[in-house]
Amino acid sequence: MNTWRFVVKRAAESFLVILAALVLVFYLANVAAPNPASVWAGPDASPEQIQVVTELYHLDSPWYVQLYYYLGNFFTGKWGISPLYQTPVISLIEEYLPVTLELAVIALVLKLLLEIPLGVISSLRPGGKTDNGIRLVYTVTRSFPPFMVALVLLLALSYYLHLLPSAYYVSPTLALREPQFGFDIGGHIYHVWLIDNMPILNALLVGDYGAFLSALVHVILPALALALFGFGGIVRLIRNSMLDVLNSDFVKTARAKGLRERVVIVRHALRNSLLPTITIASIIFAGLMQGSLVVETIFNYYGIGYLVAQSLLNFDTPTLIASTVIVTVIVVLSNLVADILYTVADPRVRESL
Amino acid sequence: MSLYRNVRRDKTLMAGLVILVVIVGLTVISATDLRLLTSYSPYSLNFSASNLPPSAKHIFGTDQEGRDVFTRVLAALPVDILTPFIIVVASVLLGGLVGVVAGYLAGLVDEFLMRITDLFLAFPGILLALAITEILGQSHVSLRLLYSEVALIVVGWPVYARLARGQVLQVKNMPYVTLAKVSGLSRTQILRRHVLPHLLPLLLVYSTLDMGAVILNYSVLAFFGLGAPPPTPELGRMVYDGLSALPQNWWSSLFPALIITIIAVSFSLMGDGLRDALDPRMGERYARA
Amino acid sequence: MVEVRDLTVSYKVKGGTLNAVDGVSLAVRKGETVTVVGESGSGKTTLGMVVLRLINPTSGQVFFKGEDITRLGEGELKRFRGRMQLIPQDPYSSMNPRLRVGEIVSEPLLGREDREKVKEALNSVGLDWAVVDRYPHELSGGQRQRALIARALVSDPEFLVLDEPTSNLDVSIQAQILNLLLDLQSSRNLTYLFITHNMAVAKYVSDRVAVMYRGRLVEIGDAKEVMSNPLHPYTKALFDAVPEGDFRAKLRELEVRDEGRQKGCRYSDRCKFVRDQCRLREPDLLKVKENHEVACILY
Amino acid sequence: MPVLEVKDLWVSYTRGGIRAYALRGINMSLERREVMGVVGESGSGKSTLGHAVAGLLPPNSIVERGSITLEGKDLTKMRDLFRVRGTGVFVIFQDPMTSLNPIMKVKDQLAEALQVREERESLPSPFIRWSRRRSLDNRTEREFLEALTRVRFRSPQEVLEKYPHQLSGGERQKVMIAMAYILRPKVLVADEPTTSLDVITQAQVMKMLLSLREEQGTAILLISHDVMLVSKLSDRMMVMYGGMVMEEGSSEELTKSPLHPYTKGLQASVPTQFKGEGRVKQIPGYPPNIFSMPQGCPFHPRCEMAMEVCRKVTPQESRRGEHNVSCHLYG
Repeated sequence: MNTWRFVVKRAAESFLVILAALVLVFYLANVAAPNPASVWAGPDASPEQIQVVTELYHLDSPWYVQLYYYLGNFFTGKWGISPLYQTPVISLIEEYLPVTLELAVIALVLKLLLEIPLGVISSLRPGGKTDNGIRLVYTVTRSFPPFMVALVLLLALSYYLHLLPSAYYVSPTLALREPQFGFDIGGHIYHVWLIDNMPILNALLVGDYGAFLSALVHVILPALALALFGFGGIVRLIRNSMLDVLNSDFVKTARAKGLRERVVIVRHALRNSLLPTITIASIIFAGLMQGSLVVETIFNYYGIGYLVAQSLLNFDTPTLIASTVIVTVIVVLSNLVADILYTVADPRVRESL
Repeated sequence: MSLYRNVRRDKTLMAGLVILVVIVGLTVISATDLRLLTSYSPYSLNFSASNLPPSAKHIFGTDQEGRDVFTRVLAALPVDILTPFIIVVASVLLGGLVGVVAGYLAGLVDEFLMRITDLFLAFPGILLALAITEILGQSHVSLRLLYSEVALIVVGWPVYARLARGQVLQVKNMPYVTLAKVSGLSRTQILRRHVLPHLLPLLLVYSTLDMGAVILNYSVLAFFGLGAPPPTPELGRMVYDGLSALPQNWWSSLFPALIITIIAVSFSLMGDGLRDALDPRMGERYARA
Repeated sequence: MVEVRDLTVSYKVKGGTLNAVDGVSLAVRKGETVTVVGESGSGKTTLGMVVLRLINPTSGQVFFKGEDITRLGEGELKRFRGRMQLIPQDPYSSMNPRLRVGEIVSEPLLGREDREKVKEALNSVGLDWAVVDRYPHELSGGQRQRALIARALVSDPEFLVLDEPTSNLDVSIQAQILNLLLDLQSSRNLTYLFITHNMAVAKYVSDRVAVMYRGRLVEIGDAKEVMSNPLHPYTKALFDAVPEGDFRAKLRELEVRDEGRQKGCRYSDRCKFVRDQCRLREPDLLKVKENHEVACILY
Repeated sequence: MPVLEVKDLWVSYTRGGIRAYALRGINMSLERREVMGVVGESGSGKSTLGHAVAGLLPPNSIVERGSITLEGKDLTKMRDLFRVRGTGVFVIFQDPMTSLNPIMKVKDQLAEALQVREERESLPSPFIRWSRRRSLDNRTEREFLEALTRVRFRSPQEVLEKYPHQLSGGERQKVMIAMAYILRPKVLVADEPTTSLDVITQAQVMKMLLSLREEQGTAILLISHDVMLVSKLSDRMMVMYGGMVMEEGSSEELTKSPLHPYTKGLQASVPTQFKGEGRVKQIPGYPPNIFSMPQGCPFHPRCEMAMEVCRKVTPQESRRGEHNVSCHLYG
């Protein structure tokens, strides 16, 4: 009951934030920009093109009229036309975004699998050799620039050792499959729509293991580079909250009850320590989306980061703006999900709603 | 005082400090007269000496245009250190002010300021900064450095606002502030005596840590060519330029990347060390075990 | 000296308002100690904070030496600040860890450097002048509480609110601090509003005792009278819970009842002597003797 | 044969490279169904003793010497200490607000206790253990309800489904006692169980501790700084100071005719008189910190009766009638 009211309230808030973000971006592109027409038409546009764009985006109207059209266009999927690719921006996003989402999710899983256990290990003997070692490592890795990890991995694993491919590649057989796939469960056919450009997921759903393997091999390096970008933030968070929790009375109670140390650590200490991690999960996810900018550029991995990089280098502003907005929307939504998860996980918060 | 002792005892802090002193020294010399450090020019092209691997003559090798990478790294230091510094200082001032005002006045002012802060926090920072710089800087290439600074301040201040507000709220509810109120201290007196002394060290620690992060963010901007306009050398841009010569010429992108890493790590080490030195509670955290 | 009339402080809580203090009237005469006893949540601390005007009352009035200070703004309150002081419960969080003891003690002087004043105050609480250069963490709990008393004295107050000043201290230190407070009261003619949940302490320091239960004043009177002849069932229960006499036998008799919310007398759901009339309306304070008032329909 | 016997126990802490003794040669024994009160001020080592007995000493502490024997097993020599916790010794901590896991229902926290006991009582097959963990069958639920009823919850069924933050401090402490009912420990360490509670709640919690002892024969180690409370509730009590036992004996004896100057001072510093009817006696000075313990008798700097020998020699325990006392006046 209460939880639902909270969800609705938070969803409404998220919507407002997205709206405000849109207005802010609009202000940037249509008001603050020194030359709004060239923002939308590209720097090399001819006077005729400028004329067309001015009419299309109502750039000669007062700002509030422009804003009205801007918002209306955004919610109807008219995100402008890319001067670089000469296609509607929305179709570019549709093509590139899923690739990055898949990459980011894999990187997130990798990151959590690497960092959470390290944080736990580090907290068990604070000040010990293992702990000091882990802390030293993450103090250093935490400040690695995104291209550093990518470069080293690329040079070492791909160019030098030839273990893994250096660039993006999708098995051509996958593209030939039907985009729609059905499961037969108990006589009823459940349809699964494949999302274009999620090669790994699609290969799995279709059951093309060759393509799956190929896609997996190609995703390892970028995903690893992305997972290692900012490596240590979670280790630190887990370590510190574990230290707090391990010193708390309820962990003492759990021990006093006669539970095995493993049960105390996992069921009582770790579960409680994971709560703060949920709250920053969306920040981590936002970091991964941003890290994909550089990582995808270095690995020529055709995701939204790559798209943004191309639009930056070629002054394709409509694509840049749309990408910024859409990533913002994703981050805001992931924040919403994290908040909801947190209220589900922590009864105290659920109660105080 | 005990702070000084803590600083000396703390190895991370010392390590960070030593690296930083070396780098700042090099930066200052580089800014005054680059020829004191190197015999090459960071700008003039020399295609007969292109793509030379690291050697005694060119310790970081040469790039595709035959420029000495080491020289270009040195020449890039002033911009790559000073710009983040300006950004951090401006973010601290702006964010700190907003946070203190919000936390101290509370009520509607707080609500309003925090909504704005939340809005900026909702953005993926780098992406917004890239968009701002690109859109504003498109027609004024010469002002691009300024725009990139503005952009990074825009995405940088909200964290400080949250931090400052949180600290103000926390101190505001301490019993010693209640006592101060009973004794008739005015709001400004309480702010000066009790709130700021807790806030300033926190901001110092956080901004030191943040220096590392901003250096990275700025390097990403530079990576995409949105930092200082050419021919000013920049570490981030050098990494990008080097990519096209991979895998043969690995040195012209790896070494600049390495230098950025070292600078960022040294700030991070120092921030961590400062925090431990200033916050005795953290010390206990290790002792308890 | 200090008087509150029909004071109510309410907070918004989930699903309504909660009256932390509910229609309390109480006067503290010059030079006496009035002790407010009650469990946590009884509103005794809130009452102290309202008297010091740290919390604004929802309704009712606060008087200091005959002047109505209920609606005074922070600027006008300046005149009264320093004349009323607070001795806090927790000597640890009540001292800013970044300030030296000297700076803390001299704070009520508002920047006027007055070494003599500080010296005299420290002297009167039995602390050495040398502590002024120390930081709070270098002091023991008892020393800190002494320093906080010195801090309160430095502005020559007439009235002190003491909010459980010994509840965080060791027993041997508690005795020291209580004796110190009694000595200071007689030597400086101080007026105390003493807040505590410890009955032994209440007995030792009070001239008069006020018993609060869930925001309501249920019994008030001379300390000796109330303590040797408690009338309200709640007051009786409080005394029965004190480890005295054959405590084990008393515990065997003890009935355990959860509290709920009922109409009428707010103690009715826990009361041993509850009658039907109790559920009808909240009883008012009734004078049973010259020096003893109780809010219970039994009387 | 006592359930618990502590002999010449020395425990030290290391902090910042400095080692300090929290316990210096403690002797103690506890019979079945006996309440032993441990009184002392901060830094006296009373909590360390409680933790040591429960096998819960923090990692920066070491048992330097001595033994803690629970039902014939020496805890100081055991590696799997968790096997004696819970069913052997259980602890109720000072702050009920933090002693239950905030994100687990009362039911699940009680279930863990039951699981521990059942595993120890018999060794059921792993499958049964697994299935028990999965489901709360009627029998176990009945056991929880019974335990909660024993600690006088009016509606135990509701309490089972609650999270700790939905309970008051007193109620949480009652849940802890219910847990003790389920675990059936031989020894219950109650470490200042009522310090943060109100008087009336304190009386209720104490009543339940005493019933637990009556019903299950649990021996209770009641640790508190409140001399009055301990002397009224315990069968025997020991007074600790500076990591040592100053005096030990039957509570009645100790209250009526204390021998040690510290015991006397402690009892005298509890006010009993009305205002204006004389002053409460105070012990001068402050309790020592374990890192700066004075030479000789730890109490001598605050002792009115201190002699030359007290400054130099640590007093030995000696028997005086029904008391054991460590003081040169009786040595």
